[in-house]
Amino acid sequence: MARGILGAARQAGSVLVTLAGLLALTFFMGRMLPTDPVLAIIGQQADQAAYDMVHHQLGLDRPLPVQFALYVRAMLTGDFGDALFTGHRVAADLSRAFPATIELASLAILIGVGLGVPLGVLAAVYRGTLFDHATRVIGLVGYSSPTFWLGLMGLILFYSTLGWVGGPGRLDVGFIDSIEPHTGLLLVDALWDGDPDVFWNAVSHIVLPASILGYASMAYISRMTRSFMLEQLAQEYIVAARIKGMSRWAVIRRHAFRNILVQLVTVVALAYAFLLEGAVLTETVFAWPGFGRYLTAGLLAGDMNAVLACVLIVGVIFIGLNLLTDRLYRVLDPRTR
Amino acid sequence: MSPRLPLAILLLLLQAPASRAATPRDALVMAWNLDALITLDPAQIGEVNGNDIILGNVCTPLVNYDPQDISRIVPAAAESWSTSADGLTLTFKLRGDLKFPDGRAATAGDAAWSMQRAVLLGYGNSANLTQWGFTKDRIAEQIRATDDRTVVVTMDKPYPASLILSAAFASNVAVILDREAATKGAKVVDGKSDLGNAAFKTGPVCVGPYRVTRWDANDVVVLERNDGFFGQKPNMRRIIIRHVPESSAERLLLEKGDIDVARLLTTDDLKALEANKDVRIEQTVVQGMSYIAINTVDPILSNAKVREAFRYLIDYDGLARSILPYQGTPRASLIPEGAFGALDRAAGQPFKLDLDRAKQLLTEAGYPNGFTKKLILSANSISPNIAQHVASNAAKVGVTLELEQMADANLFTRGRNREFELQLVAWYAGYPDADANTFRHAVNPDKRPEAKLTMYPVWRTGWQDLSINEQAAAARMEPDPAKRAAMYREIQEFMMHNGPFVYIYQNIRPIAVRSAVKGFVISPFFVDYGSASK
Amino acid sequence: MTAVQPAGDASQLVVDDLRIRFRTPQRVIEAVRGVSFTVVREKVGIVGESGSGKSMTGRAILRLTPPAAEVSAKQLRFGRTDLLACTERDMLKVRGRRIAMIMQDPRHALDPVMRVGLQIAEAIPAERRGTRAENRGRVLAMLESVRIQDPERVFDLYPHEVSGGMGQRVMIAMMLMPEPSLLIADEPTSALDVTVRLRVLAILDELVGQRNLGLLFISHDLNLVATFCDRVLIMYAGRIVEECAAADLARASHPYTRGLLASLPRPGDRRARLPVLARDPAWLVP
Amino acid sequence: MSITHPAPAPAPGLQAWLTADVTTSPRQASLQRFYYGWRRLRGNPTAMIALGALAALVAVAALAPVIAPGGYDDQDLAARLLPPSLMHPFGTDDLGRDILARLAWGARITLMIATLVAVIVAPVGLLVGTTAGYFGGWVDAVLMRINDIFLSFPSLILALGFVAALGPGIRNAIIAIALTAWPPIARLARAETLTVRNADYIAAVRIQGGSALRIITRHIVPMCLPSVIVRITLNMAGIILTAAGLGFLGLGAQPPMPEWGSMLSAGRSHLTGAWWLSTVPGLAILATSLAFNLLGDGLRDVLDPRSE
Repeated sequence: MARGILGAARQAGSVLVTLAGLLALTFFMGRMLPTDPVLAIIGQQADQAAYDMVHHQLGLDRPLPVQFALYVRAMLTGDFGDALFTGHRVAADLSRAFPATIELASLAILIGVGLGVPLGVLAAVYRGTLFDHATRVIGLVGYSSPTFWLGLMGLILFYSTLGWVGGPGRLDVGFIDSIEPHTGLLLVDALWDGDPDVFWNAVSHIVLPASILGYASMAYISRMTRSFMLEQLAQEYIVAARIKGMSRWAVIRRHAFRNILVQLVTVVALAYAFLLEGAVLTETVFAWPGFGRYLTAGLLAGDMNAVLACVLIVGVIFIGLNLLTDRLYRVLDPRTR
Repeated sequence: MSPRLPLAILLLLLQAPASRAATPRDALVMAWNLDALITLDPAQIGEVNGNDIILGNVCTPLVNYDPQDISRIVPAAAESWSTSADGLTLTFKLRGDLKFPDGRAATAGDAAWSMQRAVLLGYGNSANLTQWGFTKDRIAEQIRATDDRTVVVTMDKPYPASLILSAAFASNVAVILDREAATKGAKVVDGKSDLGNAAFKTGPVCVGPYRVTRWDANDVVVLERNDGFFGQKPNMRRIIIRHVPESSAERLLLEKGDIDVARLLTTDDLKALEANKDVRIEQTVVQGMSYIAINTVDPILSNAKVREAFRYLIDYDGLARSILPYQGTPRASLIPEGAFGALDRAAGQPFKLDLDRAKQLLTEAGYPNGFTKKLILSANSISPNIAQHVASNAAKVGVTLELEQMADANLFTRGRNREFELQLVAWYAGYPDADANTFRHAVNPDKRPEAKLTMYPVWRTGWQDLSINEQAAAARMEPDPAKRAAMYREIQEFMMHNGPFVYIYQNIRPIAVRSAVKGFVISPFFVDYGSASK
Repeated sequence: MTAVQPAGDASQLVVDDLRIRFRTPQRVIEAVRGVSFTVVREKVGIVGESGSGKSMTGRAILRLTPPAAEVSAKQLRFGRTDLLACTERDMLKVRGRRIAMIMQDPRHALDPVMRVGLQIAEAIPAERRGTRAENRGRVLAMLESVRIQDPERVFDLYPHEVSGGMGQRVMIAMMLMPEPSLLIADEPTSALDVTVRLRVLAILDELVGQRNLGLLFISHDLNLVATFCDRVLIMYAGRIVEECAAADLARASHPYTRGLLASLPRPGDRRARLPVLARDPAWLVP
Repeated sequence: MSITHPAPAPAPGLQAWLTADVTTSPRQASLQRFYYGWRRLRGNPTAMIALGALAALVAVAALAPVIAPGGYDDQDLAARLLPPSLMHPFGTDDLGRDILARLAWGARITLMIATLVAVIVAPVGLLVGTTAGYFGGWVDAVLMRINDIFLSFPSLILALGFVAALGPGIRNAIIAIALTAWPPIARLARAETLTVRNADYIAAVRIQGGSALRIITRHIVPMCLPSVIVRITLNMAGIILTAAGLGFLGLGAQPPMPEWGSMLSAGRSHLTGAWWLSTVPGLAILATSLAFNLLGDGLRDVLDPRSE
């Protein structure tokens, strides 16, 4: 899978083709949607005249390929158009929704890596021991549990019952409008403005969804780390290093780990991409005003402008991640230089 | 930022987390599902959220319903009105102290223009005017300002004043928008001005107690108080409406005191909240009917006996006890309770679960072994439960109902395009008068598909009865209230057994409020945010 | 802990009745069944076909057999140190500093993502480590001593950038860095192509001589061992079937050895076909 | 503990035949591989537990009519939201239906989705993958580019899109999930094909004038099959979760069908009041996908060269 998705976009060229294809796919799929965006605008009491007017304004009366061409042209000029289902400019919506998701996903990936990698390494080193089985099961549970369900349970336990964390949403309403959106990442903005109350409040809200998402990716990362590590530990150079007189852990740290880093980068990048998927459901549960929920809502409302913009962004993220991993590859593995 | 950052972090580490205190004292915090909200332009609003936020809170209409008795019309932006002897001219006298948020005076010119604008834009609720004979090409003469405080309305028929006042001039189309701001922000789409629609979508400039200062899609709407407002000064400086699409989540927030008002709660969450002394629950019977629309173009469903059978498949009492509490009251008539001319509760709901009767009707209709039909419905609120309930009863008489839930947008599309066999939907009457639903649910001017009278739910079902059309037209013009009421009674009786709609319940709007919030005025057509205080 | 033994040469390796066993769910595999020999500052060769357990023996001495292996012996001693009794920590003092091992294939035995110079430097025992520059100097010196021209350049190469021969020399340098007194060479040349073999062997021979090290030379190549070592142990199926001085190899008595010798092609004499080794199950019984 | 003891003598009969060091027929050889694999799998407790759990699931699904004679839509408005009791071990839902009953019938749906998706995906993936791998060149380029388009998007979102377009319902959900599940299989098949396409025996067949179709179907596909099967087992959990996710968003199985995801989502509105509504199906989903994952993990270890 890792190789699959990342291999997908080795060179920016093929990635762009992929992206174009993705857009086309989404566009025509979207036009198949049994939902009529016009109604969203005019309301269901409107008469046919009003309907036809808007239908024309949206250019929906033109042939599909033309619509697509027009859309792409507009997009290249940086114009995503209006999101019919929110009444806002798509760009405006995304500039809010996207940071929300990035913040969530980034924190989640931090948790995932911070726990996943060490656990994976230990599991490999103590292969077959109780510890190994324990981590494997813990990981697999995270791998196997529906994030949306974990979210609900988490809310009940930690918010409603114990009151340890903040509720749904990114902030308590009391704090709405209380800080400048410099970056859209609340935690960063709070630091920027040096406002501890907002910061801690944001933390209390993000910690639960982030942990739940992080758990899932931790599961994935630890599993991959384990098998990479096993592969390396079976290598001759490990023995050689031991013969030199290095201690076991020194060898793991200096040699085995250095060697899995390369593959690990790929896995982490991939895990990050998957977080976007997890976000769709988690954001619904936590009323998180993010990208996943935006995309879902747009999809259900048949709002192509919104959906296509999201697709484009996901695509761009993939390109970004791929190019990034390629770079890191070069840095980390001399053989690829 | 960089030099301050370490310092900031240090600061943060020293500081203890701020306790999640209760909501701000001078703000009313409301949680609601804002998914449907797509515009705040009063001329465009076609759904509940926008209507609730704008009407009376951001934009004060010329006249208003009396919160205590919605059949009475009281002055609002207009301090008085008069009807000419021939009943063709209606004259509004506006207040002298109408101000826009920035303090500039609002005139009758703005008012007239706002109403013309609604008609010219032609969005759904322009019907509030067009159905009374106001048209795009003549609107300029039909509604005009004669001086800064007088709006003169000329009608083509002498409609009963009470009727047209509540139907047209207490609604979102009869508000006072800032013409100047609109024309400044106007966008020109293929040579045609949008009359500021694009600009007002995210917040109209309007005469009213509050103004919209922020609307983040699917996140939050924030209203700020207009201190120049003519009416009594609202207690709350800010109104914060947060998008929380989960009943359970809203309940948690309410119980924790993170919000003051919860607007989206399920029956069972509300039931649970009854026990909570920090919370009170306000139930308002609104003018919305939930029903199964039957597409009579379908050969089987065109049979009145078949449609009648469906009415006996609904366990009105059972629902009333289990699923409907806080959400609705059983009602089988097309006119909601509380509207002028509505049947009383008993007469309005004569049916009860009777499988044998249903079976018999089906047999008479020639379908002793039943049939299979698809019922489409919204995935939201209690629709799925209602649908499953009906389906399980139908199964008992051999009728298989395949359910398909979908997003509302999708559901409406299918309806307008007649792409359904059975459809579970709701319809909100524009004004508390039998006339409202009669003209959408009974009167079908032209049932041909190509007529595309898509705004008539009855057209969507392909059902038509010319005599009903005449009766309705006559009732509309009938000056004598008693006679009028009688005519509507007939119509209701007839529709109840022959119409294409199986009405199930009249909607209740349940609002859970923290006890700390006092004097919150909630009426079927108007939730007065400003009336709340802490 | 380190078991104390009666005095003897501090670099004398004593292997007595060494046995290595693998348990799989299916059966118990006996890789080495009672091997005994000693090495003292001399070049001892172990010859045997693949799977005869010779490499395992080498690794057992360093206590680096795979976890699945069960190692046991009447005695496994290096100088005063009872290797079997050693804890992992004790072994850190033995590995490298006293016993090192040159592995078969430099391409696998060197960390692919680390500059070879640094890998050699890593082998410098902690107490002898100096500044970066000093360590680098030591490594460069060592590289020179294994006959590498411009060590400066090689220092900064990655394993995939060095040829097999040079790789093996790097390996030798790496293993000599901690200055062991016994060197185990496990098929040190079989991965190299013929042209470079001799050079590497020459270097190895010279260094062992200079530093007066003990060498345990593990190989499948009877000729090579015969020419290179003082003493030869012939291993078959986990057992030493014959032991003799390299010089006397021609007079070896054991049929297996004879077989091996017989199957060596000799320049000059022609024959129709090489005789196939006849194996006798009786050999397995001591 | 250093005394030699002889290897345990292999038991006679089948055991012996299965463990014989020297195999006499390819069939025996492959059976042996399978047998040893099985023995190793048996050595993995978690995998065995998982296998048991799945067996139990199948049993429950098969016995649904016995467990719940009333079917899954046996409403009783008078008995809504009853907490777990002897009468209703898992309580009742908001239409008074026994949750255990719905769970049991729901097991059928879950299994059906999983198997159907697998049945659709395997051939498609194999066909595309092997074709691309065998022909290479522009065929490969085109097919893999399409593959990428599908791969370069989170599968749930993609499935969401397809279902939204095709309309909700279990049939469309299955199609949508299948549409998002074939690309990884295709990639795998392609990779496998590349390794064998230049093998001598393939060349031999080609020389004998075997058609491409014949070569692919008779010689390449069989090579890829085992790994594909394992891969699909590994994907089962993912498939089940995606299905549940769709159900959760109301796009999967339609009411009154007791699909676990939709049960869970229906229970959402009673979370605080009637926890069992969403907790029970949630646990069921968790248990099932966990079982598949543990089994898949075990299988991977068995087939993993590193595992000895």
